[in-house]
Amino acid sequence: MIKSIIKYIKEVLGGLKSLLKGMRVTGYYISHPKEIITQQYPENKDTLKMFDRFRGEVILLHDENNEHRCTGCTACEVACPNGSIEIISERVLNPETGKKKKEIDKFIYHLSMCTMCNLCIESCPTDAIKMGRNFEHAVFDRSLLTSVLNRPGSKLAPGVED
Amino acid sequence: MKFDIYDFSVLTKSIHESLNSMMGETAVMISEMVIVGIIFLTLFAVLGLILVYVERKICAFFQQRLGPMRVGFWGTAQTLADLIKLLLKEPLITKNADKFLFNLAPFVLIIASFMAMAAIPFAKGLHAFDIDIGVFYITAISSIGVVGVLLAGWASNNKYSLIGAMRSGAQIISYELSVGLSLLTIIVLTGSLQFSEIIESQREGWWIFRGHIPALIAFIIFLIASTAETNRGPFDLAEAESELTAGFHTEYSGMKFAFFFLAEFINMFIVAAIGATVFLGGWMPLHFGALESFNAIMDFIPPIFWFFGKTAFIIFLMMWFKWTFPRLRIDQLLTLEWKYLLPINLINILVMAFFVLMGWYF
Amino acid sequence: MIREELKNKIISFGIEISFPKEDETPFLTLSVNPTHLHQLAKQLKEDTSTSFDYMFCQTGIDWLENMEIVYHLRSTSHGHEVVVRTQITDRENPTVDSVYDLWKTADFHEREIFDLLGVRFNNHPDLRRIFLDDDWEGYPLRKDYVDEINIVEL
Amino acid sequence: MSTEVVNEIKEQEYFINMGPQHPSTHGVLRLLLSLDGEIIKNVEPHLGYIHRSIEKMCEKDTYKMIVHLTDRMDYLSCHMNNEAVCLAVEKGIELEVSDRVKVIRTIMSELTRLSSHQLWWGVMGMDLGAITSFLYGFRDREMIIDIFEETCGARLTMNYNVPGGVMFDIPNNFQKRVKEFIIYFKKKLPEYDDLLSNNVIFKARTEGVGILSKEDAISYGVTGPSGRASGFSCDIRKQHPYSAYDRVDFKEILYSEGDCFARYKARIDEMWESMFIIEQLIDNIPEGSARETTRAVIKLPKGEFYQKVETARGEFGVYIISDGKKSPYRLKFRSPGFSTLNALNTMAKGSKIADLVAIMSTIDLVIPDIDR
Repeated sequence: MIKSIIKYIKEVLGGLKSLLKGMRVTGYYISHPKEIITQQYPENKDTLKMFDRFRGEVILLHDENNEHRCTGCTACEVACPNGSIEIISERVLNPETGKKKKEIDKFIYHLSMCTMCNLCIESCPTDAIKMGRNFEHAVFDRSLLTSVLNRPGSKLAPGVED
Repeated sequence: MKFDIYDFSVLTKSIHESLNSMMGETAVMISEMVIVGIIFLTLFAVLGLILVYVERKICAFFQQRLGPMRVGFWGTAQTLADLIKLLLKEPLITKNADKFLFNLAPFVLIIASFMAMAAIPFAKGLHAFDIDIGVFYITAISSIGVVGVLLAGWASNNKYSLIGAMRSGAQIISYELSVGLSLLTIIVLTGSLQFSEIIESQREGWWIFRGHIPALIAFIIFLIASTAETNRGPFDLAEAESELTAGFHTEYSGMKFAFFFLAEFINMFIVAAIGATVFLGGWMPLHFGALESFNAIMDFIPPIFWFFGKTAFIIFLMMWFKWTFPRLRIDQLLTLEWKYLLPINLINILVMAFFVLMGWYF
Repeated sequence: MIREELKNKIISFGIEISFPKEDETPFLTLSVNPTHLHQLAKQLKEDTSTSFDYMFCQTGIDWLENMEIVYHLRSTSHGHEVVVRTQITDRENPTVDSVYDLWKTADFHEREIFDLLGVRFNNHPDLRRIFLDDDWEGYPLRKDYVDEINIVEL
Repeated sequence: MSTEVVNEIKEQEYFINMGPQHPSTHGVLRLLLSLDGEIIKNVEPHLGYIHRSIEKMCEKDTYKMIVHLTDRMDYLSCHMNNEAVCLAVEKGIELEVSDRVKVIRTIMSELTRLSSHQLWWGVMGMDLGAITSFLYGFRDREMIIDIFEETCGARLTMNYNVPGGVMFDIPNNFQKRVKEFIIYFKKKLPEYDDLLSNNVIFKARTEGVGILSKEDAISYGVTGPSGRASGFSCDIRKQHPYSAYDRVDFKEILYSEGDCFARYKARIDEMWESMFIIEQLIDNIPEGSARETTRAVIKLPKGEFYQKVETARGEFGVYIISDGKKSPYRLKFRSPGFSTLNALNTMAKGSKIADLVAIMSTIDLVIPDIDR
């Protein structure tokens, strides 16, 4: 009888103690406002730095002369698991050599289908594309997610195909 | 006594007299009722707005977040914005719901908490309804609220709502006992059920300090039981978000949902106010026997601040519970009441009665 | 138990089995006629020296000329593993005995194979489609399944 | 009311659809509960709300493409899923990866396991009503996710493994950051115990609830921490050591109770073990190439390749049946959640709705893993 009463009291006190322990943890955090981890997103945009390897979108690199390195070999198109890259190429007459040469007309990229798996960048033999760090892709119209990556009037950089 | 400088009865008496000089007895009564009603409605709305904001902020700080920050300075207008959103929302009623009861339920709940509010003494003389069985009145009125919950659960024609409502019924009926008995422990000391007298009896010191360990135990039991009675976590089985999606108010939207929400917070305020009144001396300032100058400084703080301060403290404790503990299961909830709180409470009353008989309190 | 011993032990059950692709696979692989499958499975599970009490994978394969069910078994007490294969020649309406009574995990796995490959399991307690709608036509994992709308040929 | 009517009412089953939209089914799982009051008589899971037929898609994809699909199955242990496919493919083309890759893979796997368990811990608390634990779990997980982001550029669907190695070599401050995390998390993990494990309410909610016997665990194929809590020794890292698990020292966590609390403790203990494994490896990552060159389109020889790994949820198996082409003839994923869900009815029968929530969160289901 006495034993069971002692056990009962121990149970109650032990339970209360465990509850107080839990309250100590939360109590610590409310009394230490410095521990707050929330970041106010649009306000901290200036200090927000994405990591170099962050995979946000596929971009086609252009240099200052508006030249890119894409030869239109469609290796990325083949490597893409979701069909998010479409390359439309055309044969252009090269005035110097007089031969017809393949050149990209449109490098179409469907962001809505892309899973950022990095396989296209891996497959590119000329390092023409890379992953961009932009992550704010929200738009109001789905068609805006499809974009042509090569800038108008851009050309293949010389020396890439050699 | 010095702290009578903030006696509100002077003000209320003068208003009463000036009204009397203007009109007849019935007209005075009606106009006074209207004034009190308007004051309480305003208090109701303001308290609701503040408490919701405070709850969200405190919850956020417990969780290392910032909480609402966008609307107004530090998100102060957030609840107002929410209110506007709720007002503009379409009130939906489920098919085959009992429309009359469905619409009635939130009002039952809110009227119950409104009536309970009347008996709370905010400061000396600032007391709408100083009934001589105040404690009894409050425990009786606050159990009407469960009718609203049951109605809501039944009328919604939703199985989750029904389970939630039934849980709530079982819960509130059980925990009424503990709330009543823990208050009774202090009534043994005061010898009166009237709130003004309970407060007067604490002029020398609050019961939680003067009543030895039994008073402390009673206070802890009161905290637990009142948290359960207001359906707040860790006893929020009636709405149990992760089990019953939202429990009895799953099907409510718009302003009717807001009523449930408001009633929850007002109920929390009411039980905290009762706890503050009975255990922590209501609007009585903090006094230490020998420290005259300290007591004098304390007296200059208006009693209304003391009252709201103590209430806020208890509300904070209840929020602390909610944001720390996991939820109980329904059978454990009833086990806690019938196997732990009730026996401890009964023994506690006996001990307290013994103390009073021997005169072993300060 | 080493592989050879296990092999001899299983042969001693006296059930007609063969050992295809002997050296290619990491697991000991045995092939059995679907009619004897349940008998063999029962022996494999209940014999104390084999006691394959844990089936960790059950796969259905459409080989176009037949359907194959592959059982990956493991003994938790001995730590050895075995692969049991069974070929069902009737590809259009394949049926095989359920092993639910031996390994309860077969409940979902068999429902999945029924759902996606259309293999019927006798004595399965609740053989319904598990992923697809009840009124879905065809069995998507069969090689001749065509769905011009949803399957995009790259 | 006449007794007949009363009896008829008593015999009627009370059905509740828990899900597909329900806060505690963690995704789009639908459970059809038949109840007697609050007591569960039967649970019937209805699957397929997010079935994407990944196995069918794999039959069209090259092996390199398949890796990124496994991210989308059990997204909380994506690295281990990737690893399973890569190991199976490497087995097929008989490619031995360098020690450096093995160690990196092991560290990343354990970090993934930690992050998965942290998320599970948070969600577990939330399911039982302690919402604060959710935020604490995510807070700690964020540190690991940041390490992932710096290492492989993605936070959740990492796709870090490729057949032949890892996609990038580890960044320079990888070791430093992981060590910082270990020091940080060793301080935080006892907090988890204070907040939930030792809490009297939590214990009452989980102890003796949802018991799964060892026999049932084996028969149903309940693996991972859930299976080990029932005493079923099923750690693939011990049985078939892959990557660098054969050179590290760690304990296989085994409990015999098989209830929710044992499953909970198994995961908490596993977090300690994971940290212990990382500590052993982080300081001696061997030099070597982080990636062996493979052909642009990998072709597996004709044959069958089975590889199992231990993910955060249990045994994950990849069964590749190749006919010598660039994509598999048939590919089967043995996902741990699928078998675990099968045992739900056995665990939940006779308990209350609130218990079902506790069971659901302790078996730690990820629905895309089940539906595939």
